[in-house]
Amino acid sequence: MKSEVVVRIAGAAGDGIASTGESFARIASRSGLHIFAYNSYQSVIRGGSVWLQVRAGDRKVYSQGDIVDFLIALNQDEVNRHAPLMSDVAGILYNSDRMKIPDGEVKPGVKLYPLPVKEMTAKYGSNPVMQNTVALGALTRMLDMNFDVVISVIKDTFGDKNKAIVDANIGVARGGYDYAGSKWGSADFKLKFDYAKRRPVMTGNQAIAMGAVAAGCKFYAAYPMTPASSILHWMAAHSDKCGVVVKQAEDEIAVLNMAIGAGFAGARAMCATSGGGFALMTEAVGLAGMTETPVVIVTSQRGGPSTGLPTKTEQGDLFQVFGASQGDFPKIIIAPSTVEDCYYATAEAFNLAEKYQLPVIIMSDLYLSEHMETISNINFKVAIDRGLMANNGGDGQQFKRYAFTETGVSPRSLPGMEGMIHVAASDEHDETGVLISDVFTDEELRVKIMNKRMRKMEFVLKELPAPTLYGPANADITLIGWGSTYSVLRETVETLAEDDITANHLQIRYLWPFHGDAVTKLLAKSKRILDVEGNYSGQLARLIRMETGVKIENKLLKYDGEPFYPNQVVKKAKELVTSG
Amino acid sequence: MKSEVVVRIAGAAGDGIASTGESFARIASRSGLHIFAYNSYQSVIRGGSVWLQVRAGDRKVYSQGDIVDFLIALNQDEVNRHAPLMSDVAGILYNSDRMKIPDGEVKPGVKLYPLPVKEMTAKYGSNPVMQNTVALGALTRMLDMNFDVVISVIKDTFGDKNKAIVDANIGVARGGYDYAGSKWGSADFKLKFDYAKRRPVMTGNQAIAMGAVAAGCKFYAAYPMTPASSILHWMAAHSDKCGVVVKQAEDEIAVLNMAIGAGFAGARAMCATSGGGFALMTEAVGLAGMTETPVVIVTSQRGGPSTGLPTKTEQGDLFQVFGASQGDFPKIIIAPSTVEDCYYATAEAFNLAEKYQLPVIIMSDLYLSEHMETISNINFKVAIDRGLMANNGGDGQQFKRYAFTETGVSPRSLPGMEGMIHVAASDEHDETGVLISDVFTDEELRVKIMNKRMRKMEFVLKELPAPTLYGPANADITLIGWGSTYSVLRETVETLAEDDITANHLQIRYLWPFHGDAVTKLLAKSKRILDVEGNYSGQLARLIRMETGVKIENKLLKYDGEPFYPNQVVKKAKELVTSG
Amino acid sequence: MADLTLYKSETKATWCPGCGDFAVLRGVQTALATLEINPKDVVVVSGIGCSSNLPGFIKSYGFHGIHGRALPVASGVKLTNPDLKVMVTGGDGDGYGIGLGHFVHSMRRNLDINYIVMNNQIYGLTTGQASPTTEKTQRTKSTPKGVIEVPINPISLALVSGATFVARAFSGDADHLVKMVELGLKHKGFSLVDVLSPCVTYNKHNTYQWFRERVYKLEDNGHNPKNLDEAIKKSFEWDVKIPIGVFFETERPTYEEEEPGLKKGPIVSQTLGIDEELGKELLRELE
Amino acid sequence: MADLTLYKSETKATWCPGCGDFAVLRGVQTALATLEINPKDVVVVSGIGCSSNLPGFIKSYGFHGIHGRALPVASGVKLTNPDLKVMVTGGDGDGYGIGLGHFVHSMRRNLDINYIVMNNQIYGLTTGQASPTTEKTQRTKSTPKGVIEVPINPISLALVSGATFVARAFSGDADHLVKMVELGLKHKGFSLVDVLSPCVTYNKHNTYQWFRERVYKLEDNGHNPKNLDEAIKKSFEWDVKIPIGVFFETERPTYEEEEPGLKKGPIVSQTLGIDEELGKELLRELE
Ligand SMILES: Cc1ncc(C[n+]2csc(CCOP(=O)(O)OP(=O)(O)O)c2C)c(N)n1
Ligand SMILES: Cc1ncc(C[n+]2csc(CCOP(=O)(O)OP(=O)(O)O)c2C)c(N)n1
Ligand code: SF4
Ligand code: SF4
Ligand SMILES: [Mg+2]
Ligand SMILES: [Mg+2]
Repeated sequence: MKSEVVVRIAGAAGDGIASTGESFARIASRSGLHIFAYNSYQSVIRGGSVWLQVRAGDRKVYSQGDIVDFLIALNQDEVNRHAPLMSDVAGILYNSDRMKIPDGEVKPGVKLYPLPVKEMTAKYGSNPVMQNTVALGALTRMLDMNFDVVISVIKDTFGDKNKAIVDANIGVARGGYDYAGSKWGSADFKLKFDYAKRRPVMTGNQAIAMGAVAAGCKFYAAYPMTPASSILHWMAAHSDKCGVVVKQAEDEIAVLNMAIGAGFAGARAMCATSGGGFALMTEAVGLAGMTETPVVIVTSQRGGPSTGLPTKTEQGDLFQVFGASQGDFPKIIIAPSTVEDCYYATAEAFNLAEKYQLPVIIMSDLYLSEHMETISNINFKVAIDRGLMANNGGDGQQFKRYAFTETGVSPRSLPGMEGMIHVAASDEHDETGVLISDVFTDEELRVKIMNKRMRKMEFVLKELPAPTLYGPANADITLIGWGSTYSVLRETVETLAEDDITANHLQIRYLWPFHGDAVTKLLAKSKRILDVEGNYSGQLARLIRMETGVKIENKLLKYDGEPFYPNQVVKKAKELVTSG
Repeated sequence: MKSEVVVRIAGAAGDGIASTGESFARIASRSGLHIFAYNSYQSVIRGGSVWLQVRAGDRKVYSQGDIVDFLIALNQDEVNRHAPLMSDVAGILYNSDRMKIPDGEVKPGVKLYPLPVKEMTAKYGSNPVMQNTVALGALTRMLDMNFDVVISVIKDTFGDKNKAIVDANIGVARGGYDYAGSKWGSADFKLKFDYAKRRPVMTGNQAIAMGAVAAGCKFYAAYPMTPASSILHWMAAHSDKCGVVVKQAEDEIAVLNMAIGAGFAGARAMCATSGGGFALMTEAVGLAGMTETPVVIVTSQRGGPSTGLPTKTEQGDLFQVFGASQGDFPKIIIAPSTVEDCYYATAEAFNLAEKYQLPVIIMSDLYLSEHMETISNINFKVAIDRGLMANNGGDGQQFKRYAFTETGVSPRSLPGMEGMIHVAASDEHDETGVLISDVFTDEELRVKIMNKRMRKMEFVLKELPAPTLYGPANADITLIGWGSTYSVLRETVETLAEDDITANHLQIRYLWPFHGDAVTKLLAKSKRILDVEGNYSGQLARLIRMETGVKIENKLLKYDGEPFYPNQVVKKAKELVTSG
Repeated sequence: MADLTLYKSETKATWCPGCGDFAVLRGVQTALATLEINPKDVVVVSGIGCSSNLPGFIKSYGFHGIHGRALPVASGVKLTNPDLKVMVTGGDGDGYGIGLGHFVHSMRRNLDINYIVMNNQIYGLTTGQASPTTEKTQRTKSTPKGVIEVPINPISLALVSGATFVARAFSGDADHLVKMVELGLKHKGFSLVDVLSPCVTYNKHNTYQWFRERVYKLEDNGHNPKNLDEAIKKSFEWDVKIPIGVFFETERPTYEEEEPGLKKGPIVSQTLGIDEELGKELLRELE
Repeated sequence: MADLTLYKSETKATWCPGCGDFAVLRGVQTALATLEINPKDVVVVSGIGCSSNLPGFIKSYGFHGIHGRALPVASGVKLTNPDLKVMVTGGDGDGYGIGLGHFVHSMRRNLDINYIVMNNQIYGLTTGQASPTTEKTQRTKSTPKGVIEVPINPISLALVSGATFVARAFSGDADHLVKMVELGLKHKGFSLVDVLSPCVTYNKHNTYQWFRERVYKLEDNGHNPKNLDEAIKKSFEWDVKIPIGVFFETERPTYEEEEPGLKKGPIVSQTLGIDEELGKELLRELE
């Protein structure tokens, strides 16, 4: 009997798929299970083809899973689309009043669970989304889940205000629950429930938002853009509670310039966008670098190029971020790898930004930003290091905002502080901030101030931990990835181990500055290397070669909009190992 | 006796340095000399410290030269600034009414040429810029230039309309000419004049503009930005004559989007900017890639980061251009190396853009865009290849604007054409242009269309000639560079040869796609490699390592705002060769 | 009138049932048919948003570009081939938010472009954040405590920015909408038709019903569309009574009429390159 | 009045002799001194242009950012620390050209920011191309055959966009200029002072002399700055007579007064992070 379950709900946009999926995820998490859920949707508000897949188990689950155990199909199209694809499936739940599953459409072994929805919902007024709740009730019964938990989730979803709606939903779910009990009983699953453990179910974006406020983010600006918008929604909803100024600006150019203004004035400031919005921000990224203004920028990648696949995942923006803005200037790029890491990486980003007075860019992607995961370990007391602040204007001379120092970091002052007046300028300037570009560009001074700024990067690199290998050092194969592929690579290592193939995993978390020496050493010992990336050209592999010279011959590249599935990586890794 | 001369004119912005320098350059070129002139100025309209250096010789001259033979100092500041720096200088010309050169300020051997300007200009009304003309007259005399040529340049500069001004200038120049003749006579130079050869004196930007119109550019959009603005000025001045629509838009975002609209509608379209403006364009670069719209974008680099050194040269934007816009899409990046190459590379860019239906980016820099050079070889009949045009809508079905083809290039149709209606979309789309992002993102189709677009790059790479070495194959040292450093590297090869050091020169003209295999092979044979770049981090060296794995240990990097001088490169190369 | 089906695309519109944009699509198709403009001579340009999907749903050439940049693309098209009928169709976020600079600059330019904004006072495609025309105090996903800015007034902006035709329509009044689009298309110069086009999914405040209770027609009200001062005054009306119809129309040379580069005709049909003589002349300037 | 030298920077202004911007610099310094605002509490933000160099020439905190983006930077500063006096000083190209979107959106927002535009109707720093306020038919480096667009009218734009204080000054009338800046600084909410500030190097048309023949003071003319309709009408005057003075002033809550995130005071002085209790509450929402 299986100790984890994978459920897919498929329908059209507007059918309530996200909320039904989220309810199931919460029911599972409140029952002590770990979950991982992924929503595959389209760039359309109503209609189209959408599905959400939740995997739940009593151990940590690393992805939405390969094999669907239960399909809840909400319309005939989705029955037609998904049913033939399936195998090894426990069953399909569907509204038998509205849909038919023709003979021969499903593979042998797939069980059908027709639900007479109309009959079961009649007394509650039969609105269309009730079919979802019926199916949810039926499913929880077959998985032997506790109906009290179902009730609690329904209550929290609809709130106190709407007693009638709450009652109707509970009634309908109960109907499904009882119907399944009487018709089909328990399915072949043995999930270990633990009702004392209630893990929060979080998306990467929620983790980023929370990590930000935990680290003292006080200013958040954004312009709506999938898949970054939910950070804005969370921030706006919690603005007063958390004391954060949240500004939806007129465009992404204003967004980053506002955040830079806020950073200059002393706020921990963040903004977020996706590739197209980041493109508009690039000019100001250099402004932050030049004026040495701390700021945190999140860019959550989606399918490109251009508008591309706005609701699909991809990791195609590495060089856009690396190359952002003209000239050389210090910057840090971090790619968090899990929902939990989104939280901590964001908090860390604020410390780095202020300690080194530079822009820190966090690269996420749709998959990482939007998928839901249960989280075990959130510590709200994150370290806060605001970096060097000047506490007096020095010798009564003009304040040296950009004083030459060993580390390149110069003590800051904030507007309002006495005796430390200065102008931060995007033109090249001397230690006091006075332009050298307008009257006489002293060549030596220019070199000195460039070196001062760039020197910061040496110290950043020293501070950032070098990447390490997960898994045995002399494994048969080394899997390399960045960002959201972490989970699937970690799962692959474990799956391969079951087949006696040893694999290790190198995750590049800090894309810039790059630990070239450390990575060179690690890779020198690898027997075989497989680069796994969600883009066409192998962007990380390029970066690695640029910084280490190592050419990675084997790449598993995916750019069809969907995330990697564990079996895709496992298969490719096995091929490589067995082929020599 | 020297067969070439280097003249530096130094003063403040507003002193008429550029026009005096240009006059001297024209006098020299109309006397059959080759010239190369560089203007070092500041980001201020009046005042500040500015100088322009012209080198003229009877053989091709590759740079402004290391050693100044004549300094024309226009104010006391510049006397003080430049005089002590100089050595091996034939002399300093200055207005002795307004400036003094204190004893001990100039090194032994430097001759002083005080000019009593007031006296000489009194009868023409003594306006301040007349001192320049006096000095120009004196200088041409000492170089044994023909005064008729001086007259012709003055006439062409001030035009027919202004007889009084023309006469005054000729009179004043004559004064200087005669005064020098009587006081100092000829200096120690033997320039070979040939009055039958009049080479045009051109800047890189003029060459780009002319190359564009020669190739059929019919639409030019821009937003003013140093050092790209002079393309706009040339285009605007010649708009009616050349039949080009020239649009100064509200910002660089509009600029590129307009050019894309023009390209879509069937014009050969170009735009130009510098780093900060290019940053704003990046989003639309991807738009051109995705919609497969031909467009040519010029970006002329200047000192960064951010506003940086807006009137100084740098090669710091390589990765901004390489990484421009989210996602993977086809694009070509060309870095022309000389003024002449600016002309041909631009013409070539239009053919590539239309043949492969993609954005072509030309990377110049302030030095290349703005320095003046005599040009020998301009052919107005450049090849024009407009690429594949559809000539009918096919089978009466929806027109397949993005038809799958072997080369990835699909025949285009233009608005107004019968039977070939289509929509170009920035969202992912199928062969007909219909979105696949909104209702159902067919994963296989997405991969197919991505592959189709990217496939074009294979054919581009095949078409572009691989780089070759200039100089002996088994030289002591290989010099590598891109863009404007071409000239100084070429000169270095020759200078080293005089000292029996063999050097060769690898110029990377096509930055993308990159001829990785060819370059790997070439570099494998190099004894020593020196990367010469005008930026802090060695951006070309990074690109080379990314595409070849070769790590270039020796770099000569310059980021002080000024261009390389031949002796800097020679010195570094010698050091390397002699140190082993 | 041409056959309406000539303007029907193979692709079905994907808007939510009830979305105001259906009426705009039909309005544009009907107006084009009425004026018998050949679909091959029409280019419909848009940015990104629900409304900006319109070019995909109409049979004509189209360019579906990036968010907020439709007007510059359209300007490039028009300047290349002034014989084309160039329309821009998009949303309030696209045009009055991120694209506001282009909007105002396009109007002072007066290219002969017809700009139709499906103003639903919300960001639809990104699932319901405040737009620049969302009313003060309205709660949205990005303003859960209510908007604290006053909205952009596109009509007043257009009137002071040099637009030569300024009108408003309402998706709930299809015939009037067609008339407005038709007048805009017939107008020589930049024309704005701001269409109140309800988003039934994310804007629960500015509904069909809400508008029906408020809209009235300027033409029923004796408004003189030649009078700019009057038009500006009218443009401030909202809330209690909302005027639709032509606020203002005037004549001014179009940009393309005055552009020196077009003196020899559409650049799209000129021969490329420069002849020897011109080439020599250009070089002579530099000697 | 505070000592004027308190506002003098160590750096000498680098404008061309005779540039209108000198008067603006002195005007700002004098107004600040008159109002006795401590230089340490002033932040002057700018973009790029000759005029945008102003922050370097005044003794106060300053942020000299990128071309056209001064208003967003200033908004970030103000929202972080509303106790600061935030001014923006820049050019017509910077603010009405590339920055136009931010200009209009900032006005509807009504942050308490004082925006002073040195409007010389030309791009000065880039050596004389047409700006959005260059007059039609004027020849410039980028328009050798004359501009073919009608100029932006910043006053009318401001009036219809929700600016709560709109004035115009002239560099040739220093006392009046000081008064306008002072009134702008005293005004609570967004204030625009558009200063006719001749570029003696590149704009040979709109010279001191040209303006002197045309400007007159609204206050001498019985203009009522509470009347929006009148103000708009006045804003269209140009060429023959050019009004300077306060066109319009009104009161409206500022953005920062209504911003929920500022209810606990300036964010710059709040303690960072979240306490255990709030943390738990935030997590509970997700269980
Ligand atoms: C540069 C950029 N920023 C953000 C987005 C995300 N985006 C897509 S549509 C849209 C808003 C659409 O609103 P509107 O123009 O009013 O159109 P509607 O959907 O309401 O019709 C946004 C912000 C984007 N595509 N590009
Ligand atoms: C993104 C970008 N584009 C272009 C420029 C070049 N640029 C610098 S100043 C300027 C125009 C300045 O005009 P204005 O704002 O009117 O100021 P003025 O010099 O007239 O005072 C331009 C276009 C730039 N710095 N950044
Ligand atoms: S979300 Fe709103 S604007 Fe978009 S299609 Fe639906 S109803 Fe129309
Ligand atoms: S160029 Fe014009 S605006 Fe710039 S400093 Fe000189 S006079 Fe002033
Ligand atoms: Mg909208
Ligand atoms: Mg100006």
